[in-house]
Amino acid sequence: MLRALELRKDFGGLTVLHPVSVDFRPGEVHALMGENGAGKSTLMKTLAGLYRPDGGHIEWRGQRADFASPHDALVTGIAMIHQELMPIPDLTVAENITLGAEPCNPLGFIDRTRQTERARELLRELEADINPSSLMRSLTVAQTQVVEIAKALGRNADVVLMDEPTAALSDHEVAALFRVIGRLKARGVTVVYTTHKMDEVFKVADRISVLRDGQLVDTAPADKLSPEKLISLMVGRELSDIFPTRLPPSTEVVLEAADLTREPYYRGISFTLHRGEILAFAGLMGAGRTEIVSALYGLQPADAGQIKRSGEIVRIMSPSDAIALGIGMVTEDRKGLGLIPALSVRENISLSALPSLSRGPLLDHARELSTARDQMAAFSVKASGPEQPIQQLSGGNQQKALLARCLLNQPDIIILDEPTRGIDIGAKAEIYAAIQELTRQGKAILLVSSELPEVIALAHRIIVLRLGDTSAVLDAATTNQEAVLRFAMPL
Amino acid sequence: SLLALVGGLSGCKKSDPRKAGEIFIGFSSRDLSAEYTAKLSEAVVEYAKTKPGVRLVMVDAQSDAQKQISQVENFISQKVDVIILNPCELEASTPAVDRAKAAGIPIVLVNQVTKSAGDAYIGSNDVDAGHIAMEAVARKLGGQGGVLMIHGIMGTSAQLQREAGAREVFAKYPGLKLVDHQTASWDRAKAMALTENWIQAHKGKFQAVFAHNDEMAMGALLALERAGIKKDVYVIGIDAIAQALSAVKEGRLDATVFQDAVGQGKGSVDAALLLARKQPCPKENLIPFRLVTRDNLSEFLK
Amino acid sequence: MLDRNLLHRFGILIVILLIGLGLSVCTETFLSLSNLTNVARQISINGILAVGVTFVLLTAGVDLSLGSVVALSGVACASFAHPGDHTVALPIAMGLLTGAACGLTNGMLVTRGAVAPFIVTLGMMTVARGLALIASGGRPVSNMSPELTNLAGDFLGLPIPLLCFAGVTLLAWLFLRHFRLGRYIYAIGGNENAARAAGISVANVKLFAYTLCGVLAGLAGVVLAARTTTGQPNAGVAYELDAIAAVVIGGTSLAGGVGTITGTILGVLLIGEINNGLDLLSVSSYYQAVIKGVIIVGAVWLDRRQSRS
Amino acid sequence: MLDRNLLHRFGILIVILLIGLGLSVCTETFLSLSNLTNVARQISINGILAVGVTFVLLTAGVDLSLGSVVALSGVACASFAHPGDHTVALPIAMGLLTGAACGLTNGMLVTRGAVAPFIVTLGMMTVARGLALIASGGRPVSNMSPELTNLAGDFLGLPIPLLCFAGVTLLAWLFLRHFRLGRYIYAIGGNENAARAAGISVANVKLFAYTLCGVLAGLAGVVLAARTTTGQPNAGVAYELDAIAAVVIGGTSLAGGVGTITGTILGVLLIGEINNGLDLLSVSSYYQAVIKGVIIVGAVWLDRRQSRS
Ligand SMILES: Nc1ncnc2c1ncn2[C@@H]1O[C@H](COP(=O)(O)OP(=O)(O)OP(=O)(O)O)[C@@H](O)[C@H]1O
Ligand SMILES: Nc1ncnc2c1ncn2[C@@H]1O[C@H](COP(=O)(O)OP(=O)(O)OP(=O)(O)O)[C@@H](O)[C@H]1O
Ligand SMILES: [Mg+2]
Ligand SMILES: [Mg+2]
Repeated sequence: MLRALELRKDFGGLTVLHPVSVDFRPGEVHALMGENGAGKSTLMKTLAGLYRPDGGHIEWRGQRADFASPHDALVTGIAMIHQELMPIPDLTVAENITLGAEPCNPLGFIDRTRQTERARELLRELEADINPSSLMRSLTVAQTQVVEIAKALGRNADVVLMDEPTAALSDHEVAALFRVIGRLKARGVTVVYTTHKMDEVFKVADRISVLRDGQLVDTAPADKLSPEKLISLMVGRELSDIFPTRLPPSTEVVLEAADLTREPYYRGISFTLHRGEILAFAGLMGAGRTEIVSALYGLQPADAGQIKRSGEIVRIMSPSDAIALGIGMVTEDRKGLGLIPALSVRENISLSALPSLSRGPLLDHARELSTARDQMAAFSVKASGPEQPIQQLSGGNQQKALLARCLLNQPDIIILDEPTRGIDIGAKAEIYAAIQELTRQGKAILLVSSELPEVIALAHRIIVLRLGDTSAVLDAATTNQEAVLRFAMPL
Repeated sequence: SLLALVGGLSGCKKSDPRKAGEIFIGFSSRDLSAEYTAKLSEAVVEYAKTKPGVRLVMVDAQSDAQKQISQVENFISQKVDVIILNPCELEASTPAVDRAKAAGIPIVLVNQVTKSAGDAYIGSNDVDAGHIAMEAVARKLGGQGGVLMIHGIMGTSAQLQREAGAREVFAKYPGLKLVDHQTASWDRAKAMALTENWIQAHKGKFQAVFAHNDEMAMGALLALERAGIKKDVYVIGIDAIAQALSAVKEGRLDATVFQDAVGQGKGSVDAALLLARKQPCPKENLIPFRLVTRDNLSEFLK
Repeated sequence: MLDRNLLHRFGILIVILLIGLGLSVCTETFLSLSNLTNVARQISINGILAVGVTFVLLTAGVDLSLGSVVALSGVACASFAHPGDHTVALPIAMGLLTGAACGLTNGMLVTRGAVAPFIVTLGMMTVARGLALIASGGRPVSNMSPELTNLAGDFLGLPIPLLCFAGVTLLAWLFLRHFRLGRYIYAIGGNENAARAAGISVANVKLFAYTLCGVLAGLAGVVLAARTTTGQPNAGVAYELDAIAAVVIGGTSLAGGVGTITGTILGVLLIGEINNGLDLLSVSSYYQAVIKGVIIVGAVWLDRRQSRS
Repeated sequence: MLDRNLLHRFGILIVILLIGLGLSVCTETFLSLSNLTNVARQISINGILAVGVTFVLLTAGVDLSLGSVVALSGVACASFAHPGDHTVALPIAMGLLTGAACGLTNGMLVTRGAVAPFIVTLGMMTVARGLALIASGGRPVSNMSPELTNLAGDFLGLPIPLLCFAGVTLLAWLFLRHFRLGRYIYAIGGNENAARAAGISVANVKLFAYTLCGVLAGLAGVVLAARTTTGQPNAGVAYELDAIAAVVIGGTSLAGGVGTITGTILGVLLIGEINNGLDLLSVSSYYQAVIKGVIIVGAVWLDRRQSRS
């Protein structure tokens, strides 16, 4: 169906894709696996016409194909779900979904009824409860991701490239997506799939190709591979235990929230957070997790309720207030609230900690650089160097850099919203270890994650949310995924 | 703040209902940010104040002919008795005059004519200004030598006519050479930079600078003084603005050409009143340009 | 999107109505038919330009060359409009074509040349002005046939420039709301990468926006030439600022992707009303400048405050 | 980022050198010391403005009021500079303070009022011009003390305006590279929401940028008044365009977050060189406009092409 022949891609002298040849067959789900920065997105973008290959070519149904633009690829029958979310914020959901393929009446007018219908249909297929006429701007990151998926499915393409489509999704939506993929397969559509969620691969993939440092390591049928084998192919070594063992928290309360409310997102949220504790928020997409932790960080203050920091009532109206109180956060919205794309990795990492990296008002460049290097090593940020613009990093490496930024400030309370989103399995293990090390140092952590295994293995306690209400507070040591899901599902 | 402003506006009394017999004059000025026009307009306003039973409304066209046409249209809807127009442009302001005539409202032109004649014209001919200035240069240089000319904004009536007047003189004196000419858009700083560049390019090849207005002449003067070669170069401008006159007095600027702003302003109000009262009024009242040098300076310093 | 824009419109609309109220209390003439016709005639040129530049601003571009292109098109139109020379169609076509050529050049440099719109159109601002002076020999091109200058007159009691403006507005509105290409303009302004990834030919759409903006500047040049009965090489100075101001007052973001033609029209109305009102009140022109600046900023501030709450 | 900027600089630098080479072949005077001093004197005002507006552009803002603020500050300065009136410090301080006040107002409206910078500074453009005319009664404020006008003269053989420009440049360069606040300006321009989330007080940093830009416009006003020996209420028209053009030519993005002072200086040099060269070559005014526009767009195009490859 689609074949990559000796494809090569360079970025300014740096070869990112060494000649790679893969073929994708009709009706198969072909997973592309690899560490962060292995070249998965680059390969997909080249197949989708976003990048011109610097060597080799693409073959489509046995014919050589040259894609000058995504338009060419789409016309040929290749659609892509991009890792980087690309909403057009001031258009409606329906307009985003049908973008480039609007149904028109014979006069050339856009047929809005059909447009909305089409969007509704696609969203229904994905079992997502999103209003097609709401503005894209008002959606959560997860909802945005669903729209991206719908956008690509709407093209009725013969090949759908899915670059980490589930990174921001929770299990419910993932299951819906898998059902859609099943139907696609049945129609003979080829799906190329990338993810860092190990359990997913073996659920959907027929064949798996593994990339390491831009080179194709192996292509094999999924049933010939075990998770352990796959990981060792990806990482180049064995990975024994991903999750560290929990350490007991102290009884000292560092943060206390009482009756936090911001309609219509959440209400009556109360909890205490102790030194050395990991407290997690779990819930389905749109349950209000992000909104709650945003309030604690001053991004979107609550309308009512009280926050106490080490027993004292505090008002957190902006992130700088939060930072002054020793609270740090890694946001879920990497692009919107995290990256400064044009600045270097060094500048991005040091951004929050500049006061401590300065002498008076003057920057201490040497110390900044060495600190940035240290952080890059500690979080295994893969880049050509600290001076590379962060926008050129792979998605997972950007995420690690942002984690590094947050922790550089040495906050006592760390809010992590989907911290391992898009991070490969090897790096995840390192991050889990780092989190455990932080609790050992007496830091407290608020964790939001859509990966339930992660939540259950790391957290001490889990607050389960249902549409903005607390439905349960569970002890992680004694609970399981089913229990959490039961409290998370709408009644 | 906006509400307060609107409130303030509504608080103002309905602009005085017309008293019987009151004469309502609409005056559109070319550009109040230009010094000469500002002086002329002030003369119009001040002089109208001394006349009993006269109400004058002044608006500023900011050098935009289309805006000026709109302003005359506004005057027509306000049913003024007579319009004084200080046209932006010879050609482009013409529809304003036509519009007023069509509405049967007498119109007085001041300082600049238009294609269609008004009911009266008070002013001078800009061609003369260029002519007088270049004649002075020619006399000073004995008909022999290099001249630099600094234009106003290209394509404006004043620039075109002043250039035309100067060109007549060049045609008359074959020994007089136009070494270079360039626009400085009526702006002193631009004229200064231009002259500095010319001093580099044409050093020793010119003996006179003629600028289309005094602002630019002052700029040229400053550049020449800074370069220490003012004594070798004759500088002349047009308009006789205050700073130019005092520069003439101090012996820095050689000459300027006087245009009687106050005379034109008063004359236009007089003509407007005659027309409004349906009394006979001379079609043309030409107030000639006059050369100002140190010798006759005292007549102009008031 | 609808609700928010309604609120936007509402905010500026309220300001327009309040000022109108104040003016009709303070002056006898503001609400008179003849004055309103005046206002309509006066805003037409800025209106046509504003509609055109709305397209460019929506793609997150800018066009600073409008004023010069108006002058150049006016000169081009007038040069072919001498009495008995040609039909009335030729000079109009020449004006529009000149505008289109300028716009197309802008668009090509922005899309193929990848030069920032600010620089491209600033360059065009200087170049078009120079060409207008060269083409006309620096002199206003006069002696235009009455057929052409009549275009500034009335048709069925309505000023023809106003009819042009209204027609342009209607088409632009339809286009932006109901045509694919219109939506693509929003998409590109909102997120250029997303638009490209969705298979939209970003370069062509932008090229279209700049060219259209140029054509409308050409139309404005023709209307201006007809109104002033000359092609003035130095006409239209700073017209681009008034046009862009109208668009931004109307809620269009300079960052692209947000804005409506309705908003632009309200912006044009507000500026026209202020200009007319201040003259009617015979506010001294120095103070006019101050008041005008304050009202514009104030109106936008009020509008944004309202739309946020 | 470093490499890329070096390339940027390189591209424009090559254009500057090529043009310089051409000019020194075509004219005898271009490379003479006295002409280079001239160029230095002429670019100083644009240079000071360009450095100031670099700060604002880096935050993804814009300042259209520069030219008017120059005029207003010049009038303010000249009004206190009559001979024997005061020391030379007072008029200078008045000029700078006036600029600062305008810049601060711009900044407050942008940050606290949340009005788009384009509208705010367009309003300030009109308001400052009106105030300059009101304060001066529409007439140039002349009769300035020689102490002040001497500021346009030389010091140790170097033009004082050039020294001001050089000093301002040095400080700005130091500031943007070595001060924390400088880094924050880049961060805000790069992604305002992310900067806020990183704990930066966005409003204060922006306020600083606009105020600094205003102060430098005030300085330019003082230098201009000294140079022309008057405070001209109608001076400085469209200076903002030249300043912004220089900054953008120098590689600063109007979208914010990218750009350097070095680039700005190169942009200023290119524009100054073109202006000087065209005069030296006695190119006719009409053609000057066309050539200038073409060179600027061409230079940027070449530069961008080079930096991409
Ligand atoms: N525009 C670019 N310029 C320079 N280098 C780039 C650019 N885009 C990607 N790279 C580099 O190419 C490499 C591969 O990136 P790619 O995005 O394909 O990785 P990936 O396998 O998708 O990783 P992830 O799992 O983190 O998404 C990375 O090292 C990245 O830094
Ligand atoms: N009644 C409602 N009206 C409008 N929006 C609602 C309502 N209820 C929920 N939402 C949506 O849910 C979001 C709150 O969820 P938040 O972003 O905090 O979710 P989350 O649990 O972090 O999920 P995720 O980030 O996975 O989407 C709001 O931003 C909003 O879009
Ligand atoms: Mg990737
Ligand atoms: Mg979330």
